[in-house]
This record gives sequence, C-alpha cells and structure tokens, in this order.
Amino acid sequence: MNPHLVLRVVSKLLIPLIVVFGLYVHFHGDYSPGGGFQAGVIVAAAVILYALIFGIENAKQAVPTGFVRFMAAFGVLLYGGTGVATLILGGNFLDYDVLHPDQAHHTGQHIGILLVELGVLFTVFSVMMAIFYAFAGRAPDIPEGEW
Amino acid sequence: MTEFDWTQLLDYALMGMLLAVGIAIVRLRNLFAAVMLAGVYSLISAAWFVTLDAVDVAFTEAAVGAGISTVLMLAAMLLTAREAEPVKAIRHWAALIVVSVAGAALFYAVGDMPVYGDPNSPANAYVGMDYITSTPNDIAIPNVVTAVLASYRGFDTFGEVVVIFAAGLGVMLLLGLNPGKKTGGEE
Amino acid sequence: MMEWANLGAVLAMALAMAIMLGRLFAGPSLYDRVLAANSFGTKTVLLLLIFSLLVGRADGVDIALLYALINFIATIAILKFFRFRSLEISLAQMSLRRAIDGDDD
Amino acid sequence: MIELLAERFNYIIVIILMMTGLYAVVATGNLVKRLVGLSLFQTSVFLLYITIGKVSGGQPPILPEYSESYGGSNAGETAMAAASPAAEAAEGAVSQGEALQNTAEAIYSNPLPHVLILTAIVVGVATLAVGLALVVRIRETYGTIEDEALNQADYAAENARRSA
Amino acid sequence: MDILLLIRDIASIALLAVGVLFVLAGAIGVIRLPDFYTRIHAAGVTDTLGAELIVFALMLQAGFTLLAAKLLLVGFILFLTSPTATHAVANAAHRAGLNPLLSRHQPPHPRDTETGEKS
Repeated sequence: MNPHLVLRVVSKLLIPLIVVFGLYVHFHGDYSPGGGFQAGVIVAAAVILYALIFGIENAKQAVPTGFVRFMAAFGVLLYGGTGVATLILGGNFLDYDVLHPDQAHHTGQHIGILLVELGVLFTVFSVMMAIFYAFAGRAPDIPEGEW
Repeated sequence: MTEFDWTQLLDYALMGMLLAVGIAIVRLRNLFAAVMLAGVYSLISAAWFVTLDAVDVAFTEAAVGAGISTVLMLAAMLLTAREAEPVKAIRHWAALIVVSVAGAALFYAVGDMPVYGDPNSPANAYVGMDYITSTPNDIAIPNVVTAVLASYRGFDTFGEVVVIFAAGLGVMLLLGLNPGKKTGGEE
Repeated sequence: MMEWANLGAVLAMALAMAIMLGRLFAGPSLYDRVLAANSFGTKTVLLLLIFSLLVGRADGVDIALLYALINFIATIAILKFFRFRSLEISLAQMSLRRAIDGDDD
Repeated sequence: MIELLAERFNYIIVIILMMTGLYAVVATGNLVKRLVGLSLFQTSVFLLYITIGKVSGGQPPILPEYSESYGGSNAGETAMAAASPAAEAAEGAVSQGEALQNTAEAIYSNPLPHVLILTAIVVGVATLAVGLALVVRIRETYGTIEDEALNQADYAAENARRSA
Repeated sequence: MDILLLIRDIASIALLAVGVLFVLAGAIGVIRLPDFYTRIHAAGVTDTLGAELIVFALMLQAGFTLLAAKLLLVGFILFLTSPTATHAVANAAHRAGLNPLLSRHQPPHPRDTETGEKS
C-alpha cells in the first residue's frame, strides 16, 4: 500500500479549498483584509503544495513555465495599462474615477482597484511560482555524507 | 484607559515568545531548525500584528513568512549546506561590540519616540488619519488599506510590483526557470 | 462573564504556545521539532480564533483559516525536504523507487 | 525612567530583535544563516512601523460595511454616510468584546504603515529569493558558503593568477 | 429568551474549558513525555479534539452568522490537516529509523543504538 495515500487524499481535498480561499481573499479584499498581494501568495502556496505532493513535473504541467513567465510580465503590464488607460481617458495616471461615468458610487474606483489588484495578483503569483521552480528544479549536489 | 486592558497580557506573552525565538534562531547551528524557527517567528509576529490591528499585514506575513519564505529557505538550504560553522570567538565578541554600540545608540533615542498607542503622535496625527476620513467620500470601499494601497498610493504600489517582477527576473536569470536535471553543478 | 472566559482561554493558548516553544528549542531530534512546530501552529490558530471573538472582529477568523492551511503546507514541506532531500521526486514516485532500490535508509 | 520605558516597551522589543538580527548578520559566516538574520532584522522593522501606527483602543482600519448603499441601486452618497452607523450597530450585536473596551466612537489605527509594510513584506521575500539564488550560485562555484572559506578560495585563485 | 442565552453561554464556557484543558494537557505531555512516539500521542490526539471543542464553543458564541460558517470551515480544515500532519511526521520518523524508547530503566538494546536517528 502506498504510505502517502493519506497525504495525497487530504491534499487533493485541500488544494481546491486553498485556491478558492485565495480567490475569496482577492475579490473580497475591498471589504475585509486581503488583496492581490495576499491572494497571489496563497494561490502560489496551493500550487507549491501540489508540487510537493505530486512532483515538480506534474506541477509544471498544471502551471507551465511559459505561462509563469508570461503572467509575471502581464501583471505589471495590466497595472501599468490601467494607468495609461486613465491617462488616455483624460485623468491623471492611475486616477480611476474616469474609468466609469458613475461618479456617485465611485464605480470607476472599484473597477480600477479591481484591475490593479488583478495585476498585482498575476505578478505576485507568477513570481512566487518562478522562484519556486527555479529553486526546486535544481538537483542538489551535496554529498550524502554531509547529511 | 482607567481600567487595565487585559488583552495587553497577550501582547506581552507574544513579545516574550518573539524574543525567545529570535535569540534561539541566532544560537542554533542546525540550519533546518533555524529555518523552521524562522517560520515560527513570523507566525508569532503575525499573531502580534493581529493584536496590533494590522490584519492585512498579518495576512501577508502569515502567507509569506510561514509559507513561501520557509519553503524557499529550505529549498536554498538543500542546495547549499545543512549545518552552519560555529562562530569564532573573535567574531562573536566583535559582533557583540557592534551590536551593543548600535543598540545603545538606538536605546538612547527611545526616549524621544512617541508613546505606544498615542493617537497624537506625528505618525498618527496627520496624513494617515486623513485617509480614514476621506476614504468613504473618495473611494467608497470599507477596507482603507486596500483603498490606500491601490488608489491613493497606486503609483507607489506600481513601483513595488515592478520591484517584485525585477526580483523574479533576477532569480530566473541566476538560476534559470526551467533547469534541466544535469545543471546541478557537475558541468 | 463570556469575555473573561475567552480571555482566560486566550492566555491559556499563549501558555500552551510557550510550552510548545520549549520542545521546539530542546527537541532532541528534528521530528520532535517538526511536531512541536505543527502543534504550535494549531495553537496559534486557536489563539487567533478566540482573540477575534474576544475583541469582536470577524477579520481574525480569516487569518486563522489561512494559518491552518499554511501551517499544513509548511509541515509537509519541512518533512519532505528533510526526508527526500529533493523537490524533484514526488512522494508517489518515491515509494515506487524505494520498492525498486530497496529500503536503503 | 521606568515609566518612560514602560510606555515605550514596543521600541525596546524592536531594538532587541533588531540587534539579534544584526548579530546574526555580523557574526555568522554562513550565508544562509545571514539571510535568516536579515529576515529577522526585516521583521523587526515591520514591527516598528506597525507598533508606531497602533492607536490605543483602536480597531483595524476597515470601516463598517455600508452594504445597504451597494444593494440599493439609487441610493446616493448621503445614504451611504447615514447607513454606516446603523451597520456599525448591527455589527456590534456580533461583537462580544465591546464591554471590555467601551469606545463610544470608533477609533481606527493608522492605515498608512500597514500599506507600506504590506508591500514591503512581499518585496522582502522576493529580494530574499534573489539573495538565496546568489548563495546557491556561490555554492555551485566555490563549493562552500562560509565566508572565510570563500575569501581563502579567492586569495588562492588570485595568487595562482599572479604567479602564472 | 434570557435563559436560553444563559444556557448557551454556559455550554460555550464548558466546551471552551474542556477544550483548553485538552490543549494544555497535550502541551504538557509534549514537554514531559520521554520520547518522540509518546509525544506524538500527546500532540496529535489532544490537539485535534481540543481544537474542535474550542471551535464549537466559539460557534456557539457566534450564533447563526457568517462568522459561524467560517469557524466551521476552520474546524473542518483543522480536522483534516492536524491528523494528517501528525501522521506524516510519525511516518517520516518511522521510515527514517527513529526507534521508540521501549524502556526507561534499562539501557537500550545494542541494535537500537546503532540505527538511531542520524540527524
């Protein structure tokens, strides 16, 4: 019998839970503690748990390195692009009020904050994953005697 | 404030544990234990952040310090060494002198700092509190920290995101994002 | 009355954490330390839960939830790193390899 | 003197932790241990900022939800402001500990340090990763991460280059 | 109505007290028991039960709110992760060849001393 059956079953239960919790933290960040930074780290932690239990190769199939590389840049671009969009629409850089005509509810602010936090989420998640892949993919060359 | 605030006891307990863990990290030579204690250290500091009303910071510290940072340090340690060399006596004493001089200088400055929890201290009296009063009118979201982070100081956060991206890029350049199995050192 | 009970529970949790720290420092083997760290995390979760109800903020519960998850990940990570010395090999493969190579540890 | 220090206990803790981290950075030759010390130091700076931003009797800087004004599509800004005390009262029913701190009006802690530290933590772990990556490369090149051994290896290489 | 509240409070306090007792007993067991495998009993078993009891006590205090749902989630996650982590630790220690302390008063068998934990 596989001795790690328990771990595998429990992680299969937990990983979706962690991802959903991360997304909750992200999208509920306006009303409770949370936001892009935290959510990115939490989602990355879920993938790291997957990699720990099921192996790096499987994790790289789930979240490919090309995707990670792309998303890290895309997040920064999304953030900067939001700023440029407000600039084009006639406001200041990152002045979100111009994004939506509804000024009474500050809908523009909500849209802007959501976009910006989404950019933060992508970048933080991708950078954490990239760092993890970079460290974990290397084979250790410590001689066995040192352990 | 006439009544003694009993939750203050919790602060003291957490502080004591923080100190104990910090000193233990420095004294331990086994890097595994040191890294594990570093995770515990950030767990305690995050618990203290909760009592200090900084729930967002506690969130981040818990996720980063106890999760990602521990995994990273373990991975790096795995690639480098497991045991630290003992500190030489001369370095120990030199470091103690440096630390005590710097600590004494900082300690001397403590008297000029504002009292703990002072609502009128320079840090709390001006712009920080303005954010709280103006957020309902300007941004209309309840979490002031998110409002300041993403809207008032959006440009600042943009810089931080670029820094994170640059750091990730640096790691990718140094170690390679997709290293083969043979790049472990024997070339 | 309720507040005092909660306060006592919080302080008891802090005491339990402090005791756990003792095992964490002393711990003769590494597994003792891992066990103590894991248990410490559970107690921190409980401390945060009780504290957030003590002061009447629901926010602490989210953080406690996160702790419970992250603590598990950290424990698994430490065990895996210590046991298999590499991240490359998954746990599932490891038992296979062990069966082929024979139990060398 | 005692009272002066007792009112500023947070700075004392922060200074001791900071010096602990500094000791680890200065004294140990192991580069990974140094980075651990650096992160200790970093955490003490975070604590300094957060303790400065704490207001006694304060709450986390999350305003009571004005969810009514979100739900009602035609509610204006004034309704938003009016709804907030009601929501706060509703929240007070949940909160058990109101009796412990009798705050008539909600006091909030300073959100600005929280924002600064929030980003600093994530940036801190990213830069820590860069440092660890450098250490890994050093280990692969030199075969050691103790700084004295690294110096000796450098001297040896320099001498070999000169004599050649 | 008032009496119901009182019953709820008393039930909550009782659960809290029992839970705290379990957790404290576990902590004392971890520091006092002689070897790893006995300590894992103290830590693993009492932590799970104590945590669940405390979470239920807090749920009684919270009433039927979102807070109670979150507390239930925390309880569920602790219920999953705490035994799993303990199992993983015990499994790893066993496979690494850490031997249980069989008797306190006799010297250990020579076979045990040479295959001890390598750390």
